Amino acid sequence: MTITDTTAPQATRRLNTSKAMVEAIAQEMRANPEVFYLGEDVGRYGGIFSSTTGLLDEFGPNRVIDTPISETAFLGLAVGAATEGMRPIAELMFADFVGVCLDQVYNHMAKIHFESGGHVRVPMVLTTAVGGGYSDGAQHSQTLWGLFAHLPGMKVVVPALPADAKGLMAAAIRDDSPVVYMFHKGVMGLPWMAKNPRSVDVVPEGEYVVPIGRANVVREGSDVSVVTISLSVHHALDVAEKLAGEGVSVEVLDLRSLVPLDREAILASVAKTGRLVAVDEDYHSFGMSGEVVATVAEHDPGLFRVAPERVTLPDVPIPYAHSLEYAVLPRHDRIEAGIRAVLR
Amino acid sequence: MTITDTTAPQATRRLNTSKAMVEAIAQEMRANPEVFYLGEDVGRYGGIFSSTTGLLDEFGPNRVIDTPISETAFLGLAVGAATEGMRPIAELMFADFVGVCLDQVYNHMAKIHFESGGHVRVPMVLTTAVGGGYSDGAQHSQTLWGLFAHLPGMKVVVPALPADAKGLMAAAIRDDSPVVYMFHKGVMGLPWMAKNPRSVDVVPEGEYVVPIGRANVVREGSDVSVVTISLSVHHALDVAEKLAGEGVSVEVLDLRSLVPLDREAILASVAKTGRLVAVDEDYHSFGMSGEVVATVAEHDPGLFRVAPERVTLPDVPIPYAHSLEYAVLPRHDRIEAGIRAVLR
Amino acid sequence: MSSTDSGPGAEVRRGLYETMVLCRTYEEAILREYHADKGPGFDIGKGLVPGEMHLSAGQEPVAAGVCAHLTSDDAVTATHRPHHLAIAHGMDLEAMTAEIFGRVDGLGRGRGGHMHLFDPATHFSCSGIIAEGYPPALGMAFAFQRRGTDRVAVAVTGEGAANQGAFHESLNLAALWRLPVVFVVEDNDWGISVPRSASTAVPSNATRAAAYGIPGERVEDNDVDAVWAAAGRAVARARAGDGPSLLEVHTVRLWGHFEGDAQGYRPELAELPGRDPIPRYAARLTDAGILDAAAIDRMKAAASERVEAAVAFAKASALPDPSDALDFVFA
Amino acid sequence: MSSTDSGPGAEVRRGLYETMVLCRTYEEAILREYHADKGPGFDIGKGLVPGEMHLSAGQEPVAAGVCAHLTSDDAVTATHRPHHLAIAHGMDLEAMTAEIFGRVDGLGRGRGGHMHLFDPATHFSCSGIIAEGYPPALGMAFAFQRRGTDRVAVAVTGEGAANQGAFHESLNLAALWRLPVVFVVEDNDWGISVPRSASTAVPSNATRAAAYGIPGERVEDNDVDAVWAAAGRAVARARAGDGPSLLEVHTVRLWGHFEGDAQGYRPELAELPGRDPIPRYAARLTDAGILDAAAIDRMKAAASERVEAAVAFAKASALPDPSDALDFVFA
Ligand SMILES: Cc1ncc(C[n+]2csc(CCOP(=O)(O)OP(=O)(O)O)c2C)c(N)n1
Ligand SMILES: Cc1ncc(C[n+]2csc(CCOP(=O)(O)OP(=O)(O)O)c2C)c(N)n1
Ligand SMILES: [Mg+2]
Ligand SMILES: [Mg+2]
Repeated sequence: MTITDTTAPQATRRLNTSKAMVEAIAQEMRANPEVFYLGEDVGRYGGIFSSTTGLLDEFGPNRVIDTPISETAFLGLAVGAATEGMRPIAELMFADFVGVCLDQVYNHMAKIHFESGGHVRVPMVLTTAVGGGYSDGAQHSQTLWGLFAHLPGMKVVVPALPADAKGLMAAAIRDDSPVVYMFHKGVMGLPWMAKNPRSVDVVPEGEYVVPIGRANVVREGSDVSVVTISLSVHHALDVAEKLAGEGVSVEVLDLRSLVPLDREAILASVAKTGRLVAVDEDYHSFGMSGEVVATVAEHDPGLFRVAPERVTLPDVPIPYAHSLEYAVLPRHDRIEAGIRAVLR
Repeated sequence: MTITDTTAPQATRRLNTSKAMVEAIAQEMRANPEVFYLGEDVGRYGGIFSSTTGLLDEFGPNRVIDTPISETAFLGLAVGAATEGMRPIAELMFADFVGVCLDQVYNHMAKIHFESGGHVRVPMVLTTAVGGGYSDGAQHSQTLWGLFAHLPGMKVVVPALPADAKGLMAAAIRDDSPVVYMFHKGVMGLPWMAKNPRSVDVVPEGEYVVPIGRANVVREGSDVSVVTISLSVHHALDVAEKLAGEGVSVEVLDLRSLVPLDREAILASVAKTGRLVAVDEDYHSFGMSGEVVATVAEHDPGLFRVAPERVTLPDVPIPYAHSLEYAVLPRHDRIEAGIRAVLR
Repeated sequence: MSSTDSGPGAEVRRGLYETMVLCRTYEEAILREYHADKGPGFDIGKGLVPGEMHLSAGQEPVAAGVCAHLTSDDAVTATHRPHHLAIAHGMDLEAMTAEIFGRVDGLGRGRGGHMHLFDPATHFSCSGIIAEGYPPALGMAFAFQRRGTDRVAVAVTGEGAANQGAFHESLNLAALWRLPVVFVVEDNDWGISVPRSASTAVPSNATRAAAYGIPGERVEDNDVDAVWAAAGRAVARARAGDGPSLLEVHTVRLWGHFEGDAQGYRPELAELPGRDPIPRYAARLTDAGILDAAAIDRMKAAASERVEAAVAFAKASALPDPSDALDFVFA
Repeated sequence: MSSTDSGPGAEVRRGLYETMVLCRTYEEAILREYHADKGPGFDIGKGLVPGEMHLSAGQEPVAAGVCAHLTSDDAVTATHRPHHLAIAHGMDLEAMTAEIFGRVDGLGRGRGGHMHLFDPATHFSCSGIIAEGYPPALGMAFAFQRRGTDRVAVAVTGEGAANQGAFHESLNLAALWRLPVVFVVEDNDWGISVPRSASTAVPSNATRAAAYGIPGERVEDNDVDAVWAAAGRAVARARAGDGPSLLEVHTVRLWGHFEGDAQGYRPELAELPGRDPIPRYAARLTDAGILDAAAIDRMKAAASERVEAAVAFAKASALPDPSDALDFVFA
């Protein structure tokens, strides 16, 4: 975990991920009057997934703004305001809804800087909730980060742990390029979802910035590399702890951002272990898991001591029924099986 | 090339790709009154890229229907009509525009069959033009097939050659699942674009169906496998012919569809040659080229005698200026370089 | 239509009341089952009915008044809050409930859940994406029109959805092609925590019909008789081939946006019981001599019996087999 | 505003004419350069100016009449057909032309092309995606509003675009937040080959303003004086903090949708020369004694000189270096 701030963080205060994220937003809003937050139910409600709790009280309705259900209009508004030098944070309530507004995202937010030959900047953050695991069905459980990451011109950050949620948010707001900040509902530490111990952790107070584009070895190991992101980092750590008891040393690499993708970190880990399990809660094909595997193969297929495994959401819409959803999500059981498969 | 029709095709008649595509549509429309075509400028104009030339004259405005510029409404209309048993073909003029209507595509067209537990079918075809190479800029030159193929529930077919354009269209219209049919402007044989000799070829008359999901070895070879799709198939064949003169035997595999992806064909080819060049006019990362490489690596990284190459559109919006666009497109020069790189 | 202009007769009104009671009884049962096993605390992913749950209590007048004019050959597309419409349109309660419980005998064999009820028998569908249920209704109407039938499609959304692009595109296309669609907006004053005044630039969405040259009407006060009359006009117009209409109903969301919603943003919580349309309608029909206390009790009891049978059916249905999780991607 | 209600004075009218002439002269030059080297036959990817080319001949009254009320501090967002608006808004002709020629001295260093002209100096931008230039205009207006200025944003689309969802969402949001935006619809009767009657359910998009509670006006007959007056009212309203307006102008597309368009779908081709607004306005101003033949010639000559200088500048500018192709993805 990279700390770039000057004031030494206090190592004791623990926050859940949503509070860590909100703390970064509040600090940046205090520091820069051009930062504002808009989206559906981000005001009095505080964000359906607690992404803005308390911000309305501190900053008022001129800077924490509830919008109509008009994603194209308000994301486009953020794009335009950013080109005029403001620093908007626009929330798309669920990443699943990007289909109603993708054009503003990838043909405008992500392309204007390039099309202008670098003369226009679009310093905005697009925040959005991702992920399943609580039976919200096929239209409310997708991660879709592979879709965003495939389209050039926007950075894509996906924090897994509370401190990163803070530090990456600060970095995203300060970035002069558009940044998509994808928070998994399951890592937020919400009181009304399954409790996840890793969603509460020490979070530095004060200014805290994690540079975008650097993966993090959240657990060192020598037998197998689990390369993953978001909630799957939590699961992978759980599995790694369990397998440690059997004498298996699992390294867990949290990519933290998909764009830029820290290919060196992937290569370094696989060069060490020779065994790769790419774990991805996004759809299997044409996405992150393939990119991770290909990154190693095109560098040197000889790094693979055995064929790599991909533990992913298969290419199927996400089913509602708990028994079916848990069958397709990359959870502990399947991650463990993936690791065992490469340990042959 | 797989022929499933009963009447033996006449091997002499040559058509360009657009006429081959239109012929299949016309034949299916004659055979089935539930088939209709709708989209922008598909009537009197005949499709901006000649995807519907002549259809209005034969079938009239009740079956070949110009729509307002309301992609969400008319694609959704197609979805609803399909659920009622009609067989719509809806045209999205450029795949680049999918951002204004993606929701109907991936959250409705592609998911309804699954969400209904198989009780509702959505037998529709979404046709769309893709690709660059004629300086149409960042919003009119994308292929985006990686985006479509990443999202489950729709088949994605991408013909390269005239006969396949016909046979895959017939298969798409007859399929009881939604099929996205992506035609590259550069393979259509349009009179107002750079002439491409491979866009005119023998096309079987009469009923002709190419099953969806089977790749095609369009050129056999033993030294290198070029795995690709769409216009890049033409380029790869050109390069293969050139290198044959140097004694290099290049196999060219035309995937023809990304969903389903014919992984066996990829493995068979690379098992033979040990050398893979994945050529993709879509963006580099999180897309087709990574999936192709990963398919081999996860099966057996030992199949790679050398590290595979990916010749792709780098992760950059597509520039307007000819010199820049040709620098980023995977054209002959870069394909040849990719092949030479794996021949070390 | 003179028959609708003069308002519903006694028989129709009794039917409207009965439908509303069935809808409410259903939602009460789902409410009970939903919360039965979410604890300790509230974990949305737990229990026999996990996930988001959007209930329709208060909005029954819309469903009853509109669907009274439809047969199962007509189509209805609904939203994330679909139960009242599904029931009023005649969906099989057992298959519907089994779907909400995620069971193999559900409409979607447990794949869909409560926001994804697809019923070929009643041409009912819904979607969890705001306003995106409108466009498919155009296609159903298109198929009905092309086949020369007088069947209609009813497309329903909330007032919050009327600011989404799909709303505009759908109304324009339907008007242009004179499609037999009735667009219904359920104005319950709220889009989650955002009041209509913070989402919609005009007080009534009926105004927006003029932007498409079609009739627009707003029914105030959640009045089922008025909904019935206005919907009758709109449905008749569509059946006659005269094209679409827009009908907005000022209704009320008695409960939270979804279950678990504490509604801290909502000032008028205390007055909600007084705005419940069902006791109000019961009193009106009693005054008019159309119903009496005994009939009311009988209707409630009959509704309970049907609903509890459906719940029992759902609970008895098997859980989907995880090994089938990849089925039904392609036809 | 009484000043605009009484119509433009002589000085203003001379300026409007001059602007229209400059726009037309520009398009004539681009037309010439575009077709100069597309042969043999017509290959869209060939020549000094490759790619699609949407020219604005006939639509100059919109650009001149609207932009006359703006300074370079105000923003304009345009479409795939942006040249007349860019010129009337005061874009540097050399940087603009160099971009259209794909050169390093272009506004976008050759990355954008004619549909992607971004000019921080005049707060001008455009987009090739139908109606999607509207939403960013909201954000520019938002920034102007929040900073306490009286600057405005003008958002332009064609009549075909008015059936796209983004149109609806943008008008509602701007009305709701009283953003200083003027929405302009250039109704040239056609969206490529589709006539307005086959795309739009109402004869005038001005009607649609009522759906957002904002003023809507339609100017008939491509009349630049009337455009100037109506735009003046709308801009003044926006500057005064009274929110957005919608202005539709019935204009004419004298040439094809894009170059290479044979327009076989278009019945009124023969009558187009008579609908050219520039000679008509010249005659009107001559009748009014505001212009004479000599002044008209001088203006045309001056325009030609500026335009040819810009073309020469563009041609002299270097081609982008292929080795820089990956620059400018991130700031
Ligand atoms: C495109 C899209 N944006 C946002 C949401 C999240 N969302 C679900 S329901 C809702 C409020 C809908 O309000 P309204 O249309 O009035 O319907 P109601 O819930 O009041 O019945 C929102 C914002 C969504 N499902 N889809
Ligand atoms: C979302 C989207 N759909 C379709 C197109 C293709 N297209 C480009 S211009 C055009 C017609 C536009 O008509 P109108 O808005 O009237 O503008 P005009 O060309 O007449 O100036 C169409 C359909 C597009 N660029 N974007
Ligand atoms: Mg509502
Ligand atoms: Mg037009």
